[in-house]
Amino acid sequence: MLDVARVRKDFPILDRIVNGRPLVYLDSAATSQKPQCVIDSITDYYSRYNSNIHRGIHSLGEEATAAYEGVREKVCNFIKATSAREVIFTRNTTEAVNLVASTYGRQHILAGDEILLTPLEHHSNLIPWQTLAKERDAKLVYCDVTEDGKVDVESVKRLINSRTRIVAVTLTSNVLGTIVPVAEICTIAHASGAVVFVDGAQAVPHLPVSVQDLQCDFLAFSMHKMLGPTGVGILWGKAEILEEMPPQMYGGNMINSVWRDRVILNQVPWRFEAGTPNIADVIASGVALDYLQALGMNNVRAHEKQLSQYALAQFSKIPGIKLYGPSTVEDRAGVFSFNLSGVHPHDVGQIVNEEGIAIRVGHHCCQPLMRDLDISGTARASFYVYTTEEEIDLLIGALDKARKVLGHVACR
Amino acid sequence: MLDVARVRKDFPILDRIVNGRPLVYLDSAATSQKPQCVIDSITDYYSRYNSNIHRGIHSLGEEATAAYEGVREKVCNFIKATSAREVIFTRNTTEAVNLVASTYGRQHILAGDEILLTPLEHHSNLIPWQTLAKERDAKLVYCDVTEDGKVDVESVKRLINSRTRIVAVTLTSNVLGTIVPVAEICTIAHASGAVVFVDGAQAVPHLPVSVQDLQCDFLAFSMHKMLGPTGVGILWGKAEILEEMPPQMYGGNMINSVWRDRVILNQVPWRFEAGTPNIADVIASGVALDYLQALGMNNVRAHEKQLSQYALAQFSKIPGIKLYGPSTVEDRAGVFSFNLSGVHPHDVGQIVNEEGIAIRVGHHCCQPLMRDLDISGTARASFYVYTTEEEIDLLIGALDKARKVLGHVACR
Amino acid sequence: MSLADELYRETILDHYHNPRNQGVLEGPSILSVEGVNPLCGDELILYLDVKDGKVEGISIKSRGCSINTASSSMMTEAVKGLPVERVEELIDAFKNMMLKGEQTAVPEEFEDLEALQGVKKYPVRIKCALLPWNTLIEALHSAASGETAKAISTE
Amino acid sequence: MSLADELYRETILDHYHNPRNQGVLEGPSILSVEGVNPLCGDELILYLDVKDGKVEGISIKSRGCSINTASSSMMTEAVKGLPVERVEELIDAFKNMMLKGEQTAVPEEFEDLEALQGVKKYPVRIKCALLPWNTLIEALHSAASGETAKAISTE
Ligand SMILES: Cc1ncc(COP(=O)(O)O)c(C=O)c1O
Ligand SMILES: Cc1ncc(COP(=O)(O)O)c(C=O)c1O
Repeated sequence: MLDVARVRKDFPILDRIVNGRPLVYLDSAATSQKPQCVIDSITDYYSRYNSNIHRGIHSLGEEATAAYEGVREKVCNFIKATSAREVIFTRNTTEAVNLVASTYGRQHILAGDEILLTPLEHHSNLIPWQTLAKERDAKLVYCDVTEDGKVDVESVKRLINSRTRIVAVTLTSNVLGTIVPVAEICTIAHASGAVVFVDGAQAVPHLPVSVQDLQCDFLAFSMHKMLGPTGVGILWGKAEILEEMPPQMYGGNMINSVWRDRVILNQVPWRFEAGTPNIADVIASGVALDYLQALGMNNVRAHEKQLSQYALAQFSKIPGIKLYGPSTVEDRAGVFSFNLSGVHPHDVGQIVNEEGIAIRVGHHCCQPLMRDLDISGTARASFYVYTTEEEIDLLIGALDKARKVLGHVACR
Repeated sequence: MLDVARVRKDFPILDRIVNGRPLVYLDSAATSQKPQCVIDSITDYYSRYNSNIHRGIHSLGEEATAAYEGVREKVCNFIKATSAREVIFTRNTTEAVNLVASTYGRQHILAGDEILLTPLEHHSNLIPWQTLAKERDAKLVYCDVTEDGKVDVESVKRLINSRTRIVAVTLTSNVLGTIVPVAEICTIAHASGAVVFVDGAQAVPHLPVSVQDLQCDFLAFSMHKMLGPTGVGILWGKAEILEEMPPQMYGGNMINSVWRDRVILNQVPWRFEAGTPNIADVIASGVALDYLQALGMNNVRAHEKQLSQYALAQFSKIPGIKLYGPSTVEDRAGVFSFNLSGVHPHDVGQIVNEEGIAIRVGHHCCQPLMRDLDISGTARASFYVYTTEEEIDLLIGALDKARKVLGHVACR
Repeated sequence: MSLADELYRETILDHYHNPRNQGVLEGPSILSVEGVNPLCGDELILYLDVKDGKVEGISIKSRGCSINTASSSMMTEAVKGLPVERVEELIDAFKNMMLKGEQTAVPEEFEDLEALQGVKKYPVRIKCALLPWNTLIEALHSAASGETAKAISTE
Repeated sequence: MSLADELYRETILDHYHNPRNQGVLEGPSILSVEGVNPLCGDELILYLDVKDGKVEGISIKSRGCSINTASSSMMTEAVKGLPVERVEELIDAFKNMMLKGEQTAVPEEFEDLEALQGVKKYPVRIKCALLPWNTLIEALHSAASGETAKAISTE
């Protein structure tokens, strides 16, 4: 298990005072906090070997290039991929989805084809496919979810057919916490010849994820949600698919030879990284991966499972609370969406912030899911390696206050 | 004028020892070094108020959002734009060009239309247009350059016609140092109804640049070349043009409302910033802009002019050197490309690196220009606010060594 | 000062729990405009009936937060029956109060609106308070130009 | 050790200043393959004449750096006249020497190649040394499959 007290010492922001109280950060699903070693690696890079990469023959350039390319190896190991050449650096998960939709998608989706999504998808893993479907006159198909927010695999089986080209599915819902049985879905999809794009933004930071086990075709995630800096996303794709994909952007670094009127492109993965990349943050991302690997992803998962168990028990005691998503910790991650009767999530967020507690409120970039649930939004508390049961207690206390200030109890 | 000794104290990397010698960094055109205040602002962000932006109601989210959006104002002031809503954050210059080529370009370029470029363009301001032209069966037209590397404005006048839709032009060449008379070109282009996209990657860091004076339609540049972190580029565009442009990417933050099958987009500029942006580095970019503004861009330019004058004099003394680009400092920036007879640029770079001197060698992402000049590459020394005449002297000395090791002099 | 003193004043809670002019207006001359706050997803539909240069009827359908709901409720109460010109003045006065930090003198008869002054200290909530007002501006434009339904955002 | 001792050894400088087998080969059975190092822009064209399983002729046209030129020159000298199988062994041995850090025993008759060992200490230059060899691999493939001109990169 994690030694959370020791972990917390690595995160300087946890000393922050907000509205007179120590920060209680329960918004890790939006972005995680960063350990000192990640912050230090950025300082170190800019203070010691900052240089543009790939093109340099001088020592700084060589050091920066080696460090940058070394992170590809680390990502490769982290997700159990077979080759670092399958790892592409993007800005975030969103860019990774758009990259695939605008290249692979445009290559393979024709009129009448189908793209299968779950109703749980984040806007980032929805609008690019919606836009592609519109452009190509293809069809977006949504599978079903059960009452408690699990993906109905039977509906996936029923809906996938020979016209299904792409299945875009999240591995963990950022609203309901649901862990989706992606390996199973991959088997079904592959049997029909569809490829599977997995949005791992909420999964890779919190669970051991192996692309070999999943057998997916693409995996995307964001380093800023897993202790890394903002500005780095990862797109992993099977080499044989990437090899056939055109680039999404053109410019420096992604070419072999250029003439006034034509160009010969560079190989994978560099073909997909035009221009000067976010060098410092890619290198710092490697440090974040090392940190997580040292904690052990199994331990990270065990810690969050334990917190989830505790949270489920505590939340259920609050009068008038509506908790969304699976009620068994095996099926869910440490992301809890809820509503208090008679209190709008905005007001919940504002009132708990007064106590130094940071939660997120609103639609969480999942408006279609909100419409399905017939709500305008939720309040959401999300956990990570530095989260404690005491922090959950503090939230519960603050929710009580919110009910008192605004709820029907206080209603004259 | 700049107090260079004082400026140098702000750059921790200048204490670096390379191959036993103090680092002489003459590769600022590739990427600049960073002052302590920029590095510190990243540490400060992650240690005090790291949070996802826009969607948060908690204090960290509010602080991060205000800081991030505040940088739009700073960029707006820096380039004398009229509204911060015209400022879009990208990853780099390359992404900014691709954004415009794939949105505005696809909207406006039809078969038979023409795009005018200069032969000086960096691959990033060339391949996106080349690709667009291919896709649309449009024509790429190149204006002429003079013997000493200046853009022949008469040829621009001659070549622009009613079919010219876009003129894509660099403000400063990253190979020859040429400062291109963009204001004049804008007048010519606008008279024919063409819009002008300006690649400011090598200009905005080194000269006072005002979009009002230039009267251009788009301006792109990279913060990593102007004391800022890697991972942030700026695209500025006239509001009335941006308003009509579709987004290049879809996802979180860039929408108003989403349904399963349709979407209403957000306003400019957010429409163009899908997903979690590079928050920390955008904020640090604001600090870089403040630092440059405190130095005064007129002083930055004056310093580089003086260095260029010195460099022109010193370089000309080297036997067998071929120096490219304008020979008058008014027409050029502090970027010097050269070749030593009988010594390949690679070998030049390697040998001066042995003395701790960092220069760049190769085609500098300008292969068509290399082909025009009938060379495979050049060695390039480039200056910035921390560069001194002593460093130029050290380079000159090292070049002498390169000639001795490899040049025809040493040839048996 | 506590949050309850500054933000959640009694007047606001009253309008939140008992919003005035809620629901759908129907009729041939009635115009509906959708307002959206893209950041939090708050949406509302404003129904407006302008006749002879006067706001004859107005109502709002929404599931907003306390500030949004209270602001909607107060706004509909304030503008109902007013000539369009007066409404526009009131909108200006309210927006100035919220955005400029001015202690604008709100006309006496609309003193409820002053309770929203506290929102100024919570910048993220200002948008909640403004959404109905911005939607009303849009609705008045549409009314003037004879347009129909439309969606706007407050960003 | 100085750069001149490690990298710019006499053998290398000799091949750089007087490269063997430079220029264009022409003829009906001759195959040309372009090799590119995308990072520095070094390009070369390799001309290959394979007859009866033997490298009958080989030449390279390039404007490379000292390492690239010397490596090209040594390679052409080494493989000319060899059976394709032997060439392939030699390519393997050379690539192992450059990439694996092994002190591979290069066959005695090709001892010039050993001078390139120093390049290993300068990782960015390894690509310069490998470009002709990777291009040769490509050319042999093309020869085997009866293809014509092609461009490859060493990235
Ligand atoms: C003139 C010019 N344009 C564009 C670029 C591309 O900038 P970036 O790599 O930051 O996208 C560069 C720098 O490499 C440049 O010098
Ligand atoms: C499930 C899911 N997918 C995609 C994203 C988008 O990530 P980013 O904003 O880093 O692109 C997020 C995070 O907001 C998410 O939770």
